[in-house]
Amino acid sequence: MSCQEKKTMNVVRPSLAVEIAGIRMKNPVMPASGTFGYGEEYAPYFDLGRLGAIVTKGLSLNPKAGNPTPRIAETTSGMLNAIGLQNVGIEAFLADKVAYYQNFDVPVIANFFGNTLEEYGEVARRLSDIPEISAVELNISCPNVKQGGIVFGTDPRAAAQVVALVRKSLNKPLIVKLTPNVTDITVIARAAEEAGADAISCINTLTGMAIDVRTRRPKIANRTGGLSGPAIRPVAVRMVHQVVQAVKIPVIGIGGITCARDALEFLIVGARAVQVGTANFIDPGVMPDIIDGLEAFCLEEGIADINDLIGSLQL
Amino acid sequence: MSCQEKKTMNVVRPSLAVEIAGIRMKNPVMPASGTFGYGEEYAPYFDLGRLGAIVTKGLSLNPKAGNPTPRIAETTSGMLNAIGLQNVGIEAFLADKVAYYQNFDVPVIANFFGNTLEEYGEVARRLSDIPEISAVELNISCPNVKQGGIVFGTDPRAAAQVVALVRKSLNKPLIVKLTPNVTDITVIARAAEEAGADAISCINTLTGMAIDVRTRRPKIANRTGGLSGPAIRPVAVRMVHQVVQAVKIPVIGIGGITCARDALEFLIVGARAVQVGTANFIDPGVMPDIIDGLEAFCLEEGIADINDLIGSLQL
Amino acid sequence: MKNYKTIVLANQEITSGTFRMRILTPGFAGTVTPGQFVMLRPALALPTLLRRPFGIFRVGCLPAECDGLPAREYLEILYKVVGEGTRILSELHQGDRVELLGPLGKGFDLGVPGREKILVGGGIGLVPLFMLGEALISRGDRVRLLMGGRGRDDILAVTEFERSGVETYVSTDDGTLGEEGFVTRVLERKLGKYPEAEVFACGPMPMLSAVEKICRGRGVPLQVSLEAHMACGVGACLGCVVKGVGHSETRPRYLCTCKAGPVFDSSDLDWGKAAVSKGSCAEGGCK
Amino acid sequence: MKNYKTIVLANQEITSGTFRMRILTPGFAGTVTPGQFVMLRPALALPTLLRRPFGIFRVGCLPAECDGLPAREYLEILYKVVGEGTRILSELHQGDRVELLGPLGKGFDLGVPGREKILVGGGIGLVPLFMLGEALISRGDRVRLLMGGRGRDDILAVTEFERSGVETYVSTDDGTLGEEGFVTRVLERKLGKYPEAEVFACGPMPMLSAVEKICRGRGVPLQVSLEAHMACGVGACLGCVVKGVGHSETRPRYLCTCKAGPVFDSSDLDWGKAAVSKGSCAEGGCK
Ligand SMILES: Cc1cc2nc3c(=O)[nH]c(=O)nc-3n(C[C@H](O)[C@H](O)[C@H](O)COP(=O)(O)OP(=O)(O)OC[C@H]3O[C@@H](n4cnc5c(N)ncnc54)[C@H](O)[C@@H]3O)c2cc1C
Ligand SMILES: Cc1cc2nc3c(=O)[nH]c(=O)nc-3n(C[C@H](O)[C@H](O)[C@H](O)COP(=O)(O)OP(=O)(O)OC[C@H]3O[C@@H](n4cnc5c(N)ncnc54)[C@H](O)[C@@H]3O)c2cc1C
Ligand SMILES: Cc1cc2nc3c(=O)[nH]c(=O)nc-3n(C[C@H](O)[C@H](O)[C@H](O)COP(=O)(O)O)c2cc1C
Ligand SMILES: Cc1cc2nc3c(=O)[nH]c(=O)nc-3n(C[C@H](O)[C@H](O)[C@H](O)COP(=O)(O)O)c2cc1C
Ligand code: FES
Ligand code: FES
Repeated sequence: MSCQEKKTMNVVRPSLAVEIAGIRMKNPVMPASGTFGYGEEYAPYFDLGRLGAIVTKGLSLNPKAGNPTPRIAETTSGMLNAIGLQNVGIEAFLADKVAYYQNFDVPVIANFFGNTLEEYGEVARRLSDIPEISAVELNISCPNVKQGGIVFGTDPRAAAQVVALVRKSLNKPLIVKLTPNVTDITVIARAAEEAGADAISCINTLTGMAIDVRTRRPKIANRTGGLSGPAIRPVAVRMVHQVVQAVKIPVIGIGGITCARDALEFLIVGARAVQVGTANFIDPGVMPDIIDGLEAFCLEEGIADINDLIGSLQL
Repeated sequence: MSCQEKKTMNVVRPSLAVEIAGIRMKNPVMPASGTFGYGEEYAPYFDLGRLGAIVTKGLSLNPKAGNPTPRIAETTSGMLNAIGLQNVGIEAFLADKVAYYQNFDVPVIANFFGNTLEEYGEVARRLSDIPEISAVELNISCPNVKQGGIVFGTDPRAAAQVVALVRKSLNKPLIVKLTPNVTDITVIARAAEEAGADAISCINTLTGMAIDVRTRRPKIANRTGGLSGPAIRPVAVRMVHQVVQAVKIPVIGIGGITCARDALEFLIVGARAVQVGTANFIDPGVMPDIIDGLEAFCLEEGIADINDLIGSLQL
Repeated sequence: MKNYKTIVLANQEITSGTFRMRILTPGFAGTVTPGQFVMLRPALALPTLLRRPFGIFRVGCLPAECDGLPAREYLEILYKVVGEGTRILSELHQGDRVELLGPLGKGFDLGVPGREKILVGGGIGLVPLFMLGEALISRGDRVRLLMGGRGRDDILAVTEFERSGVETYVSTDDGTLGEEGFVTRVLERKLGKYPEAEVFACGPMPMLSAVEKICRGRGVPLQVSLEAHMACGVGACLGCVVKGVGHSETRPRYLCTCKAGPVFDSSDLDWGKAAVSKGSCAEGGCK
Repeated sequence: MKNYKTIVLANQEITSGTFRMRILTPGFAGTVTPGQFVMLRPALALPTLLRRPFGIFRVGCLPAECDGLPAREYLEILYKVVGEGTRILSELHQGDRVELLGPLGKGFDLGVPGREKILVGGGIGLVPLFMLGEALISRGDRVRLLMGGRGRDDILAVTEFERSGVETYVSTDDGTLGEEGFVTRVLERKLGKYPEAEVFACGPMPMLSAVEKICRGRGVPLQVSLEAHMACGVGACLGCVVKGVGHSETRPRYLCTCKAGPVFDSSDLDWGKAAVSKGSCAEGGCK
């Protein structure tokens, strides 16, 4: 206790607050879309009010059933998923889920996707009117849906087109989430920036496959799935580093974060915030632990404001 | 012992032999280039004669110093390397190393690269005359060398150009090794096939990065490195699956193989053979273990010829 | 529903390949209902990534000791080594650290008091039935356990059920213990005798399907506990869904096994051909 | 050079954060020379991937026991917990399985018989010096160990050196054990007294650099044992290189620490500014 007291008396607590596209966050830690439900599922485990932001699971215009099962398979230090973007649809989300967020003093970021350009525009319009939503995250990168995401996210022109359309239909900050399954992610990032994105988040999952050798079948009914978890972190850090160099808008780092040290890698290469995905499944308390760990690191290193750490990479 | 005897008496040993581009191999298991030295380093640990083939570290026209250190860093279930293709050069290889291979009844595959088109052609010519070399593996995919590989490996036209040139300069089977750092690996695979490749091997390493959070420096002096090991296996299996569908020539599967079950994933999706890389560092005895494991699996499953397993994926 | 970072109290092999692990879990016993489950992993450096779901076999409390050790609440799981995750668990020793989330999911509904209760367990599937049996017995119901398995190694904890007042009937496919034959044959016989009974089943999918057919045919109420591949255990990942009744390609109706289940009223499920996730059996891990 | 799949015989914390592990290694003792090393990892499901390099502290043999247990050769390592890999090692118990490759690399050259020998150890860097001391003593050389560290916790195994006949001199930066100050000060004093001595050093890079400067200035022969990040330990990956003497950007001359070393004659190395891999110190793991 005396130790605790000493801390609060003699040492100024570092500021962890960051700002992305006008959204002020207490700290740079938020869940990655699709790994945190709508938030309620994890409320029993910690105070959601501690988060920098809440990111919803991916929404679409109409409810979506998702893929057949099995939908998940563990791989070495990673997992494959082909949930297929199952979600309740924008109507049910607005009717049943949005009100819940009023309980917390945390910005809410709505992740969404469409199967057609029109759908993207339509969902953007619907989300515009909702005061509980602080910003949207546009998923042009989900590798699971055949007609949708993949096309937009891997071609700079298609990406620019959908970003521009959403930008026009939306009166909130627009975060564009990129897929790593491309030759040069900076080309897509720049296309999104030019088309009006206010921030970039990356990465989504790497497309992967696993086989049950006895049955000779893919372990995932959809054959391929998105690889997430610690396995992909080095690829994610590299891509975030590249994108930070390539664009002027802020970047949110995602991919394999399981602890404060992992999050720090992304912040140091220049991410303004981070999202934690698969690690929530492994430990529901991981995000508050990461927030505490970031504070402890700043204290140890004598960093008064976490913004001084962001982009501090020494080359 | 009686158990052993019973096996050899009552059960016909399955045939593990495969053929790739005219090269007959006892079994489908060989080391991945750059992870097995020139072979000698691992000779104390098992009889190299057990291998399906030996693959040399990457050779270039002139000796190459490689990158500054640190060159390697462990990541979760993977490692980054930026060795920078350090090698003794083709002269020294022919003078000092080649004779050693006569001790083993195993086909030798020479992996090589060039910094310019001319260099690629020149090395191919030099390797043509060497009877100890059964085939060559053309690395158009190393992410470490700035001027060289990366350009050829990520652009279908450049890939076709270098493959065609090497094809012309070479009188041996030509295996082309692909990089996974592309949007659509089938495009490059088809370009290589059309330009005269006799087989495809994939994948090389995924480009990644890791940061030492205390010093704020990349853990690898070269900043980025190639990610290998079990972490990348799902990506590799997916890409091998895609390439097998896209080309008619045989495919060699590489990426994160550590045991027979891992190797089986690649064979089942259609790889004719596999290469084992990072796992050699973890356990020098891993390749004979994998060969034994493949035989045991065939026995258990009543498969008389491993070729019946290759491409047996059920969709 | 708590996120425990705790330790192993004991971890013993009880029959070949099946283990019983006791884990220190203060405050757990008061919150659990029969049929719920936990998500568990060793607190090591990610040898496997995801937690694994396990039924709660029983909960208990070690008394305080004179040397000052306070009373310690624990839970017990019974698990079979089927893959890497369970192999690693099996190598844990007393004092090793584990991470455990629970109790999770919806457990059994105890049904109508006074009516005959028949529990059907297939192999390791008997795990969630023990606490159910205890709960039913303690409120005065008559409880029978029909315990099936391929062979004698699959028959677990029968004496413990008997000690708690449950009548047990053992059958094995190979006749190495109890009656020879499928447990469903025993079920048919018992239902013939007690047509008013309520049935609670947990075990491999083919067994559950057969049980469902029998119960549906006789209009007997049935609750089943299902398995599915799970990442989160709390309804966040949507990896564990099963098809609900009325599910169709055009109007899909998926239920989360981890939240709407693992115990379902059989009439809430789509028992069509691919009714339940192939996932739950894909690895041959179906018990 | 053998690939052992073997077990831990003992694993004890000897000072805060530093452990001593005894590993069963039949046939090892006969093949090892002082200064060689092993590559070690627990035989778990890849909690960390690569083996870790460790110096061989000593080898020995447990006698046969009356209950029929045969004589058992073992080796011992001393290691400091600095990261995930060593933390996992520190949690192993007797009987746990490990995988070990060794002995690897080029050890110490024993130098000219009869000449004074000075061993300089910095913290955990003293590990490879113990077998060297034994070898030198047993052929009749006079051996002194100058043992340095930041504080008392860095001073290890000194009594064991003394028991083997080595004269030891301890110094710590903070004066918590032995003389206060850098071990290099002691070295200068001793070399003043014994200018004909040969020096053998192992420890953190700044210490080695200082020792090299002192020895070069006086023309004293020096062998150093280096650390570098290693993937394979056998010369296959080329991850562990250091710059050899004469190295330049245009005519690079890299030597594998695992094969040409870890012990080098100091005159074979390029002691320029970035002489030795930053890697060996990058993580603060430099001891
Ligand atoms: C609600 C519930 C309760 C369970 N209760 C018990 C119990 O009391 N005792 C017991 O022995 N087993 C129980 N199981 C099954 C147990 O979870 C699996 O045997 C275990 O996850 C296998 O892990 P593994 O790493 O050894 O196998 P692997 O096959 O290597 O696992 C690979 C992946 O598949 C998943 N998986 C494999 N088999 C199953 C399965 N049958 N069900 C769900 N996921 C699976 C794993 O969780 C993991 O994510 C239960 C499952 C569920 C869903
Ligand atoms: C020839 C040789 C002999 C050694 N002898 C000893 C010894 O007797 N006792 C002892 O305590 N330590 C010794 N070390 C250092 C020991 O190998 C590292 O402390 C250990 O690898 C750290 O692993 P980690 O996972 O705990 O640390 P982490 O920092 O998490 O390791 C990450 C990666 O960096 C590598 N690494 C980190 N620090 C070092 C280092 N100092 N040297 C080489 N690689 C490093 C690891 O091997 C791993 O690949 C020796 C190193 C070498 C090269
Ligand atoms: C089960 C699951 C569901 C996901 N659903 C979505 C989604 O709906 N929308 C989206 O943009 N990303 C989705 N993702 C991707 C994650 O948001 C994140 O980008 C990815 O998992 C990498 O981060 P991680 O390694 O921390 O998990 C999903 C990931 C998982 C594992
Ligand atoms: C240390 C190291 C050096 C490598 N050198 C080469 C090389 O010279 N040429 C090449 O084509 N691939 C090289 N590779 C890539 C491997 O051959 C292989 O494609 C890759 O490591 C993936 O396989 P793995 O996961 O089994 O290691 C190297 C990989 C490593 C780890
Ligand atoms: S396990 Fe994640 S939703 Fe059920
Ligand atoms: S550690 Fe691989 S070459 Fe030295």
